[in-house]
Amino acid sequence: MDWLTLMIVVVVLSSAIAVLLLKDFLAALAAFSVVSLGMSVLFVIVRAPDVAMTEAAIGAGLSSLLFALALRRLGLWRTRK
Amino acid sequence: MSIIGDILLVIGCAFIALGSLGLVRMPDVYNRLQAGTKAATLGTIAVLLGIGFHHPDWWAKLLVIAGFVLFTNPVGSSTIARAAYKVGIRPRPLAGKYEADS
Amino acid sequence: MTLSVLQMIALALLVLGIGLSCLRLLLGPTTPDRVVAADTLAVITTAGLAGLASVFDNPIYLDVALVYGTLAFAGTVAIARALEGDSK
Amino acid sequence: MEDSLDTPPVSLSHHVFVFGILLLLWVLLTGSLDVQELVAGTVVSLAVTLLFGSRFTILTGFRFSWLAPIYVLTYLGNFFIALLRANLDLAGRVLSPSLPINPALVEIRTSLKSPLGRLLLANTITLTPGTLTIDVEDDRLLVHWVYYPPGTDLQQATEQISASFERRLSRFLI
Repeated sequence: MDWLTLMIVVVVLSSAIAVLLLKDFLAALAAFSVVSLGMSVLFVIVRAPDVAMTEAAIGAGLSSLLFALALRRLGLWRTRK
Repeated sequence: MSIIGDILLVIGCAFIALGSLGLVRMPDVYNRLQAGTKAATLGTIAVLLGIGFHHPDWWAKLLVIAGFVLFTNPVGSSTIARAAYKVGIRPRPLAGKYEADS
Repeated sequence: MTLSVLQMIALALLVLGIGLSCLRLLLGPTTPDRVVAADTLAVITTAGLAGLASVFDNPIYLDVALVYGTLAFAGTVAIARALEGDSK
Repeated sequence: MEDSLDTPPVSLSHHVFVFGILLLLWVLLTGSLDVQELVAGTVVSLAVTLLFGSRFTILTGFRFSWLAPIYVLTYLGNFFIALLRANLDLAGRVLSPSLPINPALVEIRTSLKSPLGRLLLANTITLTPGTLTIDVEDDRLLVHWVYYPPGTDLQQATEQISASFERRLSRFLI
């Protein structure tokens, strides 16, 4: 099980760095949802289903939904070519 | 029973891996969506079916998850495809011509 | 919590799928490419969470998979609608 | 979403249908047929149906008949066979070194009227071999083909894709 944890940590770290480096807000938002996905799997691996469920609900669902609505309201959704 | 469940798990995960390979190899958004959506849907359903063979008393919740994935995954991919179409991305002309592209 | 050989193969294939999708998330030239990769990763993770529930032999983890599948769909649709912009 | 589609008026049988689906979902989620669970589920489903049933118009396209369950089951069987074929086809394309794709965008028309029918048709097209629904606008569907065979009549081939599933869907949907 150790290498599975290692793999998930690599996924989380690389997408977190991608969030920092991406110029486009919506692409960064997609990478951010992957970060919370990996965190949720990590919480399941350390046997904390309640925390994992909260992380899945808040991180993957609500925060990306709220960020997307806010970006759309602010007019920052335009993708750069 | 357990062996059948394991075989279904391997089949589902193989489809998922093939879909992700298609996600990397395909040249533009629409083809990537095709590879990702189809493979992930069937792979997830096969994995859930395999888990159902391992734990037969979980079938109700597994059925709910499978039905939900089957119903929402194509909707999500269609939404992304429509967004890509409206942003202005067109399929890369590899060969042939495009019709009804208005 | 010992896995049989077939289960180890399945887990390796699943991890390979996660790695390849994550590669597309990091490489993807345009924003829709990254959103596609995030969507595919969400579905793969739903399957993986159900598999972890089977490994841990506890049906409470299935609820995590259900909640995750539901809300990841909502997040994907929200991102795609925002990407579409207000071009009505 | 805009509700420009012409939805039929909401009737009593629609409410009963929504109630049945909610109760079925409750039973599947709790996973027990205990009397207390059933009573609680009935109360909650009844409350939700009375409060939101008239706004829950996505299910209004269903056509009730005694043969409808059989039609749904045959549709699902054919759908799973098509899904399996789609994945095998895709696996062949992905694994071959030359990546044989030839994408095209085509527009097809549907005769299904209800939102649920169009939604299910679009989902089916997305999951059947080589096609992906991009957009649904009234009765036209914009479809992306991963391999458009050169030299075939586009309209005829398109008809072949959607016609069989459309026929199966129109047996139990408007």
